[in-house]
Amino acid sequence: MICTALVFFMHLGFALLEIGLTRQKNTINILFKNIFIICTGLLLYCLVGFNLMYPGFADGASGFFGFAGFGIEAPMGTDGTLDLSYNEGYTYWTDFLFQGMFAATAATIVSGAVAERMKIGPFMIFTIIYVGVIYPIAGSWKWGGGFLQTLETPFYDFAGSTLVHSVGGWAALVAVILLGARIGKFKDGKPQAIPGHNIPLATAGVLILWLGWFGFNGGSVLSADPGVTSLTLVTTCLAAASGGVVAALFSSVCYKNLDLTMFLNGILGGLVAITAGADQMRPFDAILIGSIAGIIIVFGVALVDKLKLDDPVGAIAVHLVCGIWGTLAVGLFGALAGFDQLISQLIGVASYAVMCISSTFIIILVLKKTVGIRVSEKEEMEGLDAHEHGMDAYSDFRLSED
Amino acid sequence: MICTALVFFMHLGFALLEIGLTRQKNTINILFKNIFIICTGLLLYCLVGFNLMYPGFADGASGFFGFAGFGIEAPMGTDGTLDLSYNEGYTYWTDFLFQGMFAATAATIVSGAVAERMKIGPFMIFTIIYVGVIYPIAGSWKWGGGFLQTLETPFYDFAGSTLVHSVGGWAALVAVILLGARIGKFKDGKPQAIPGHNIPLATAGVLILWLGWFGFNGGSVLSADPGVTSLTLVTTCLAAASGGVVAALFSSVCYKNLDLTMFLNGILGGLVAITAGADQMRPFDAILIGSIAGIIIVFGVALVDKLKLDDPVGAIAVHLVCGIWGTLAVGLFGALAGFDQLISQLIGVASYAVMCISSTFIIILVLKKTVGIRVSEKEEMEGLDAHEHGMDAYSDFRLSED
Amino acid sequence: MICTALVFFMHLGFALLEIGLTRQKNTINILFKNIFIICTGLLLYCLVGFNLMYPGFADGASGFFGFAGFGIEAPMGTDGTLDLSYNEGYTYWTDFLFQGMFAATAATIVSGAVAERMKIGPFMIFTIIYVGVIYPIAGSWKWGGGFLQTLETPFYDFAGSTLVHSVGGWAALVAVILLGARIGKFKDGKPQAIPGHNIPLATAGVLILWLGWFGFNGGSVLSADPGVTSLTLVTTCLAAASGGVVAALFSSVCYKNLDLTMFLNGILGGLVAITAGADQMRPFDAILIGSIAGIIIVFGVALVDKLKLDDPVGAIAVHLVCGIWGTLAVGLFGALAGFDQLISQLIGVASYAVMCISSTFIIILVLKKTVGIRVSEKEEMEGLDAHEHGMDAYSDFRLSED
Amino acid sequence: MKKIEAIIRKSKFSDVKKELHSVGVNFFSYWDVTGLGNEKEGHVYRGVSYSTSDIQRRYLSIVVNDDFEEATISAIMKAGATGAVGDGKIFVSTVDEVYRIRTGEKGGQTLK
Amino acid sequence: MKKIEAIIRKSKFSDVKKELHSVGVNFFSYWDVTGLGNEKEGHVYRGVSYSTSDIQRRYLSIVVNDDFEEATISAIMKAGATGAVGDGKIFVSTVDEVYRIRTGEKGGQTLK
Amino acid sequence: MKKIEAIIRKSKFSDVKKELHSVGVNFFSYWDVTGLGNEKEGHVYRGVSYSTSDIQRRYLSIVVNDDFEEATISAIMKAGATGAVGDGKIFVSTVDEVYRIRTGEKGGQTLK
Ligand SMILES: Nc1ncnc2c1ncn2[C@@H]1O[C@H](COP(=O)(O)OP(=O)(O)O)[C@@H](O)[C@H]1O
Ligand SMILES: Nc1ncnc2c1ncn2[C@@H]1O[C@H](COP(=O)(O)OP(=O)(O)O)[C@@H](O)[C@H]1O
Ligand SMILES: Nc1ncnc2c1ncn2[C@@H]1O[C@H](COP(=O)(O)OP(=O)(O)O)[C@@H](O)[C@H]1O
Repeated sequence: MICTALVFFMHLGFALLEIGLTRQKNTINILFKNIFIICTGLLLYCLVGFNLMYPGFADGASGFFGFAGFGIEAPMGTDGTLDLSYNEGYTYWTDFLFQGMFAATAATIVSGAVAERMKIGPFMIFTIIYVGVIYPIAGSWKWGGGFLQTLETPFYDFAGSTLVHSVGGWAALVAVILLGARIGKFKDGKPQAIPGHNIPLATAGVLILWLGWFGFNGGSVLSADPGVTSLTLVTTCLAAASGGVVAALFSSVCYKNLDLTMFLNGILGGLVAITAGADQMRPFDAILIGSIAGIIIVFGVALVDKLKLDDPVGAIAVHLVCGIWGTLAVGLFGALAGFDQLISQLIGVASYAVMCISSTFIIILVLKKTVGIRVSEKEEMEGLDAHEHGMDAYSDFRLSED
Repeated sequence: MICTALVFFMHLGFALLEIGLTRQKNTINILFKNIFIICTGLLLYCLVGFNLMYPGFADGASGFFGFAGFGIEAPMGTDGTLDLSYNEGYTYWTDFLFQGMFAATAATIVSGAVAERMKIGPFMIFTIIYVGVIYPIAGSWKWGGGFLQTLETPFYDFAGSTLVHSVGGWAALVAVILLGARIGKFKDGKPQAIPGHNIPLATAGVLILWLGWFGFNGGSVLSADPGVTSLTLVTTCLAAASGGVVAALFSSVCYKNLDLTMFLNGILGGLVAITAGADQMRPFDAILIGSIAGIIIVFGVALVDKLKLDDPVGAIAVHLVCGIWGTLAVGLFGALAGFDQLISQLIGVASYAVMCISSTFIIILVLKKTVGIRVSEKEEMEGLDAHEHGMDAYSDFRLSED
Repeated sequence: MICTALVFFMHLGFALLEIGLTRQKNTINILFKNIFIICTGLLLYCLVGFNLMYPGFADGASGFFGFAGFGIEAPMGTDGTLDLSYNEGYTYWTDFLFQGMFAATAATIVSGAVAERMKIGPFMIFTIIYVGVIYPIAGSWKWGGGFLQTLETPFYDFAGSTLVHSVGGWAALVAVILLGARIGKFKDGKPQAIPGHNIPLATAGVLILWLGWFGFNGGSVLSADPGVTSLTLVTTCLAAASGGVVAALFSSVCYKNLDLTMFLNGILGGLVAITAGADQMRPFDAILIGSIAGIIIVFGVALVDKLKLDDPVGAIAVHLVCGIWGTLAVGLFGALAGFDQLISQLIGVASYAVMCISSTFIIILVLKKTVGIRVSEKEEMEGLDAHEHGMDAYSDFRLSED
Repeated sequence: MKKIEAIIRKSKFSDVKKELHSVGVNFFSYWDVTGLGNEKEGHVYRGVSYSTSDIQRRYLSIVVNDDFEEATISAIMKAGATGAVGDGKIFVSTVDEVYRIRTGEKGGQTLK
Repeated sequence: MKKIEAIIRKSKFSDVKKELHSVGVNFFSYWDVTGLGNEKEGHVYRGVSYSTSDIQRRYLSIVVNDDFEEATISAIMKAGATGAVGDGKIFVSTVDEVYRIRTGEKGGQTLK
Repeated sequence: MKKIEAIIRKSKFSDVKKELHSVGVNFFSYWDVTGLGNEKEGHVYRGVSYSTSDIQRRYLSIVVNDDFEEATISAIMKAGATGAVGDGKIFVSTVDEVYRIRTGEKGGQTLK
């Protein structure tokens, strides 16, 4: 219950981080998108997603496509019942809310990556489809008892390194490719810096996210056993701390400055990476996983730039790359480590890659061809706030951005 | 206990929302008022309020005025006892703190509505009287076992749509009428826009409030039964989400722009509306109640403008109108729906209206006639921060407000 | 568990408070330091501190120096074991995390006091030594069962008025003395005002800290008995509220303006003061302790100025002076009051004073003589952000600071 | 053509703007500056009281044809004055040429 | 020496800067101002729609030697124009003397 | 009367202010601008290192009587110089008339 509240709070963290790392002129737009995601995410998940994700698979289906028929009729059950004791300790309703918050998280990740240049209408449509249909189907493969769960060595993803973060990360990657870079991000083929406008809010966002992760990982111990839960929190915190410190040190070695945004991304990278196996690791493993995530972040951000992809908040490096790393790490460290497990993890990662890339590609391409996904150059230069919202985020302040 | 913490946190939400939607030059003033409210609210509630609100009514009183004698002597009991097991699970002390936070909330609502033009001294006096005396008396009618509780079909207000939000909302309405509009709000009889200066903080405020509502509604399940609690949270979240989405869509249809502040107000409207019956509704009812609240907000804000009332943060539309709607909704939807219940709800709403309007009117009128309630024109133009506090909120920033 | 999350959240509160009360040009630097402290604090505490602090003292040591041997070998145990049921209800791991957060708090206090002029490298070294070695040793004297615990009338410090806040406060005092004032703070021997750049964030920080204190004090009821816990929260809140109100009133009498920053410091002072005896006080005692703390703050801030010490955020007045006051108050008010207790409290305060002052003095002096602890004048004038980080905190805003 | 630069109180800005409109001056640019002058403002921060003559003011830059000069100046003086120290100054200087970026025209007609 | 003050659209700034560099004008200062002119911007805030002619613009102050005057002006006009109302103005006035603080030199060579 | 506009380093502002006071110049206005010039600042943001010549500077606008011109300029040059590239410039131009809004007086005596 509390964990649900914390996971809800993560959305504030995401919102602050995203606006902090982008420019002032698109602030309202980003906030609007984030709020929209939370609200529609919850509503959609209530109406369709929850039943799509936990279909039961009791009817001897393949655990892969068999869920198709459930989506539409089951919601009636959700709404029709007031059964308050679904299972012991952890109620049906809590679970619903908790999962609904997760669903919204996947869309938020995309929101950060496409910030400052995507039209809000198409983004809203994308969100609706992705949160309402794709995420629950993908989720059901594992958490709904689908085929990944029924592998011989079941794929293991404790709280969603792959199911939540990679699912968001793949979509972010595809969206960024289809959308193109912001004007001015690459000049003569070289990446330029477009500094974020409010680093204190970004920092607050990251600390709020870290707090939220207490709920994200802590709450995913469905049994709510205090022993496991507290171990989980320890591994979570240690991975975050080591991810941050390593990323900061590593980037200060590479670039000769103490870059706070790398520190922040490193923390998030550590958090994402530990998510897959938070309950399976010993503290020392957690530090190792976090540290490697910290290094990955520094390389990842540079790599994304080198590939001429424009990801203002570092979503791809943090959620996708560290998400994959975390998932694989379950096969390398901790209680489950082993070759079979590693293969299962690889199968899981690959399945989600195929699913998410293809579905996002189709949705965004259709949107691109029909309504268009990118704002006009004029709108982009003058800011989305002025054009799509007719409002300023900081109307009493004098501004100086380029 | 945790819920108390969350309700406490709501005050940060209110503070951020209020400063976000007002102008930079009054920021310190608003923050000061809000902090003052929390602190004195707690102290007052400790000294007088708690005993005034839960007087027992055991002595065969009418449940209406019979509490008068209690106020002064009972506090000694509060302070004198260290009885730690008042009742099981939910201790006396937790309850006190929880209720104290509620009391402060009512005053905070007023604070937002009178922002940017009310003198801080008189406002502090008003707060003291309202939180210390009026709110507890009003509260005792229902939660203290007063006459509304002993109606044949008892008036139902789960967590305070009426007891907290309308009580604040009525006071806000009266104060706004007696105070008049800010200079420049109405030009030639037409409402002008006075944009808020920091929308990111306002957004953070709303998300924090939403988080706080987990505690507000969740904590009001005094039994702390996990089943009911989690259902309550689900209805709360769904109402908020639908309120927000509907308000945003509806206002974008009316005004052709995606107004983030309407989205935010819609979320709050949905939250206020569901508060009265959060534990009695099914998810679908919650969505309906929230959606209607979303529409009410858009109309309500326009109506307040049309009536030439100046409510910078939308407190009247959100807390008063949606509070009333939510209270009545208990008689229309959910487990208690029925004609008798609707009548009881109407009686409740009306009783509070009479009580709050008249008491606020008297207090504010007396203040107006004696010390004056409005700052001078010069102070208002130059900002309350400079005059009442001699400080700037953002001293390193260059400003551009009118 | 939840309390750990809240205590973690306090670090956001500290970070926001510190940046809010300092100048814009050092924002990134302060955020970097704070994030660094949390991360390394956790890691260090994991690697050495925890075992240094809870050494067992079983081997008939003096409870004073006997811990020396433990530091290095015990960590292996920490990492090597996955024993999940260390003791009932309250697990080993939760405890570790909770204490790790506390450790970081002590360093954060110093960070605020030395803000805007200390080199980040030496500060990082200081943090590592202080959090990794000094704090745990000091902590073990009382919480690790050391000599202060085995006094006839054991020294009492419920949640760390002395163990956390004074330990940080003494270090802050010494660091401030060795470091000297910021350029421009004292002109012709008279203190000048250097206003903070973002008061809304500072206010948010204080409310977040208050929220965190729910966890700090609430979580220190290791038994987690709901009765004691809720009383603790009541005393905590009342002390904070009265501290704030009294500081605000008192400073408005002294200086004829309503100074929000004094209100904020007063709240913190009240919180620090009640921390030592939160579970031993009746509500009325708490109000008294808080009120006196409020007065102390106003004098304390003025005194620090008069001594030509430059403490931008008021850390010395808040954490050191109120920490001492709170510790002594345990001997004056509440269930433990008594002459013997007061003596024990005095012994405790004095022991920590000696320990912290001497150790900090040595560390900082060595740093000063070797690498230097202060940034160059040019760097200080132009801001640490530009020089140590090469980044602006608010790159889209036009600034006007001196 | 003349450039009229006025430094006024921020709180008088909307009055000045209204007055300027009423004499037909609809085009100008403004920004906020910090001014040092005779006026002092008292502040207290954390118990340190200080007074500063660095006060935020609004800077108006108005380029007008010569025949508008007088009207503009008197409008500002009328609406911007409070009588207390710190009302600000007006500086008049000569502008050699004016261009309208949109059309490339130059000279006095661009100011209408 | 001439002082060229240009008030342009913020969204055109980087184009103008590039164009100025290409004609050899590498030194100038700029800041943001609010401009009142013919252009109006529509806004809606909480259901109140309003239109304002107070629009944020960028103010460029460029001091050049006389022989650069023409090139500078035409560069700004070329890169700053969109053809829509609100493109801004250029004001040219005379500067009597220029000093370089670093060296104490004065005159035209300080502008190179 | 002369208008002296100086573009200086922000970090030198308080020195310059003190120096100006000491030569009797107590009235002026200032604001922050971004300057392009010879100086470059290196930055790194998220692994992208870039150098920009857009540096924040302080813009002082001082209107003085002719007999103060020299003293003002040399005060700024004395206190504002560091010797490194980027110390800034001083521009001097002629002001036709000055008015004090409070009293309506005009001419040189308003500058005292
Ligand atoms: N010589 C000057 N050069 C530039 N700005 C000036 C000058 N004199 C005054 N100002 C501006 O005018 C403002 C008001 O001037 P002040 O001397 O305080 O009041 P008054 O003009 O009523 O005597 C100052 O804050 C400053 O911004
Ligand atoms: N006379 C003037 N003095 C100062 N600034 C002016 C003047 N005329 C126009 N401006 C500035 O130029 C901007 C554009 O002018 P506007 O009249 O809207 O467009 P256009 O020049 O295309 O007709 C205005 O917002 C204002 O900042
Ligand atoms: N011609 C000019 N017009 C306007 N501002 C200028 C001009 N030349 C220089 N500046 C301002 O002066 C600042 C310092 O100039 P720069 O060339 O970097 O140093 P220096 O004067 O020491 O050679 C620049 O950042 C810019 O703000």
